[in-house]
Amino acid sequence: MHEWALAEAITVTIEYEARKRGSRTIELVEVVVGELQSIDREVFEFALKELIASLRERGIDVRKVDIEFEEAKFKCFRCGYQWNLSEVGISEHEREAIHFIPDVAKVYIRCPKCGSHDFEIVAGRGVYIKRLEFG
Amino acid sequence: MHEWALAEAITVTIEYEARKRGSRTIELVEVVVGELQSIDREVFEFALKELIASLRERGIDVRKVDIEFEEAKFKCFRCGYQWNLSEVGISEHEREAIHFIPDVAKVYIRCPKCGSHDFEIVAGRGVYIKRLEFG
Amino acid sequence: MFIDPRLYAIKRRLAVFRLIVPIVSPKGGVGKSVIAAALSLSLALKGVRVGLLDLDITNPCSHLLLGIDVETTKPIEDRGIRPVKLGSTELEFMSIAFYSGNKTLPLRGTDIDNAIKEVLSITQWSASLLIIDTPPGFSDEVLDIISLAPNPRPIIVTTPSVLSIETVKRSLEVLSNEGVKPLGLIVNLSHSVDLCLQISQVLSLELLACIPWLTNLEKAVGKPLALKDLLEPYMTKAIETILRIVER
Amino acid sequence: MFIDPRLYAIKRRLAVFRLIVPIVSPKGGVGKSVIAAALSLSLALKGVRVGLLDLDITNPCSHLLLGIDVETTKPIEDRGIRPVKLGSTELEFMSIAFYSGNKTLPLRGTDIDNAIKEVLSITQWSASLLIIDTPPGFSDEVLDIISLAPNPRPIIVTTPSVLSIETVKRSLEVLSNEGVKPLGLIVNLSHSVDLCLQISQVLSLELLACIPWLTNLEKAVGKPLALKDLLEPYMTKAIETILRIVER
Ligand SMILES: Nc1ncnc2c1ncn2[C@@H]1O[C@H](COP(=O)(O)OP(=O)(O)O)[C@@H](O)[C@H]1O
Ligand SMILES: Nc1ncnc2c1ncn2[C@@H]1O[C@H](COP(=O)(O)OP(=O)(O)O)[C@@H](O)[C@H]1O
Ligand SMILES: [Mg+2]
Ligand SMILES: [Mg+2]
Ligand SMILES: [Mg+2]
Ligand SMILES: [Mg+2]
Ligand code: NI
Ligand code: NI
Ligand SMILES: [Zn+2]
Ligand SMILES: [Zn+2]
Repeated sequence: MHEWALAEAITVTIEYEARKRGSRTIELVEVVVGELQSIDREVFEFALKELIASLRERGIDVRKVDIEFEEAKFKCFRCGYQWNLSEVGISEHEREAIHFIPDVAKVYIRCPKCGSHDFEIVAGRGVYIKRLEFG
Repeated sequence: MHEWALAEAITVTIEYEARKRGSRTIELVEVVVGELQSIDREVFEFALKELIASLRERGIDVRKVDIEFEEAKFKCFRCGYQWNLSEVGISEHEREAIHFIPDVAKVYIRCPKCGSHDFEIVAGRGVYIKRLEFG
Repeated sequence: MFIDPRLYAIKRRLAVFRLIVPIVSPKGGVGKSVIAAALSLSLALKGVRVGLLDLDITNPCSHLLLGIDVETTKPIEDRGIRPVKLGSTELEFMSIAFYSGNKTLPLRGTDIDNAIKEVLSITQWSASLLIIDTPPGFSDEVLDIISLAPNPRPIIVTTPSVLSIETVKRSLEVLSNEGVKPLGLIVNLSHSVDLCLQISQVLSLELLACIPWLTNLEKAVGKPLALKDLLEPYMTKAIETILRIVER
Repeated sequence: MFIDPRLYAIKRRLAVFRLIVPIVSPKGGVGKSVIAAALSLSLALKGVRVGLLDLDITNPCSHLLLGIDVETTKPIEDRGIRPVKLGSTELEFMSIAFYSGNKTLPLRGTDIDNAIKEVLSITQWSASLLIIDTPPGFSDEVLDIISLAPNPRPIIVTTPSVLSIETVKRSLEVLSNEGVKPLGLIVNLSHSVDLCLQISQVLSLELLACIPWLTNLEKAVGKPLALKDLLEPYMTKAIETILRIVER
């Protein structure tokens, strides 16, 4: 259930940026959620909705939230090979560890071609805000 | 005079890539040279010309070389401020050290706004090939 | 546009602390991890609500010193993660080792930076003092903590070896440029208090502890109370200094 | 398109070596730098053309051990840079400290990666053996060297301390996954050869040296010949092993 912590990070950011600009209305927030976070979409959306409601009570109105999911992509620093999560397969226990700190993927995942741990997480790592439109 | 080493890196790269593709003609090479390398343009061009001539003797023909100079730009990780080299000013001795290993700039240069050594070299760091067109 | 919400969350999560003390030194093997663990325990047993965070990301060791089995003990997930409580004490402990299964983490600097930001943004501390074990060198771990923490007050650790003193000296200049004011100095593996005082004068840092070579330390690895008992007698000044700030 | 010409230059520059030996350990303070310096000197004085490269980028120390004043001694610029020759020996030495003016380098991992690639691509070695001093941990420095060097054969260094042995053990798994085959093990700060042998068995590595705590070592810092004389008697196996490969 650390979906709540991730959602909270989003609303803390919105509140901070809104107050900085002296703005009370946010027309649109686009949030990107990486596959490695293995988020329960329903829980995350519920948490975000609740936290945004409490933002409204504090005078900040968020009109629309878009959530985009981003597939994980990896690229090997040693041999250049690119792959995605389905190609390697990880255990439930590994997925659990990675969902807290996506970077520990480098412990459990190795390049399917050369076996190296030394690769780049090209996409699908974390949660970030892609767009923030003030009213 | 480490212009020669930098030029050699370029021609070694061209030769390797040409042989990999089984190509004997390179129509265009676009090289970018960062300001931090404090390159003597004439020496670098001369070295590149000489080394490309010796490439030709080994059967690889480079038709055109474009060299683009890129101004150094810095961005502070701590306060977000952006600046360029002229804004901070470095001694001749510091410029000499930086021209060998641009990353030591972080020892001599500090953010003009907050004083931090923790900044990003956004542009103008090193030498790289921007374009390689085979015939 | 790319806004990193972790940076905003971290600000909020770290605001709960009255004092944040990274244990740092440019050289490895000077005793940072041992001191971080023992000092945290001493303070926790004196009633301070202490958090201990292992930021030696590629080679975390604090759990080995504390005797915590990272395979069987796990932080609880509750609107974030709640650090592990150590035995009967109130010491809160957090380490990436809980998620790497006690393996070496072959991470580049950008991954280290990401891992640190992730840990800091989801960990829900209830402590008022945060002690941070850091790796040697002066890279992402140290740069991150001095830029993310509000007013960090590092304790610098050195041994009496020339190599250690020389490299500490040059690193103090960078810390000062970053606006960081060390809390003081701990000299470890020193047989003489005079020598410790001399070193603290050379470095212009207040001497917070002077710890000799302790024969039984090796046997105390994995036994937190034994570790604390061994080091505590030498750390009264360090403990008092921190208590004064935290209880103010 | 972004092609990094340094990667191609490095391949060519490192191809001159018959053997590349990074001195590694996940823990700091186990003696990597001391061993790298002494071993390089021993081999150089036996007539091997040795290069020593300090890759402890944020906290370089090898020049301090060798007594090289990086302010007054500088590599010569000649179609690249020629490493500094140590006194009367043929030992070639290269360090980022020549360009940082003996300061702490507050570099993030990406900068470390860049600095290493820059150094390797412009340094013109004439040696046939390259010994590399590395920092503790398992980050850009170690990852770069095992991926850029052709068939690197690291010497693993540990002390008899549990923390060191445990963390070496877990790092060997990663090295093996990266296709790296260590040359062997050096146990430092050990009072007993039996203990060294036991540790080498636990780690399944050939024991190349067993070095005791040396009272006079501190006085030998900055005096390369004294340093070499102190360690050499304990390193005959390491020296022979390397000689056999280099002279083959
Ligand atoms: N005062 C001491 N007496 C004896 N051994 C010590 C002492 N301090 C540290 N050690 C030992 O030295 C080694 C390095 O200590 P550690 O805390 O891991 O250093 P660091 O975290 O700075 O790398 C460990 O094996 C530890 O058990
Ligand atoms: N065999 C030894 N006897 C006594 N002191 C030693 C010995 N080996 C290393 N040292 C000391 O231990 C400290 C750490 O050694 P160093 O080579 O810098 O370790 P590392 O490079 O692994 O961090 C230095 O102060 C050094 O002088
Ligand atoms: Mg440590
Ligand atoms: Mg590091
Ligand atoms: Mg070292
Ligand atoms: Mg590092
Ligand atoms: Ni979760
Ligand atoms: Ni030059
Ligand atoms: Zn690969
Ligand atoms: Zn700044």
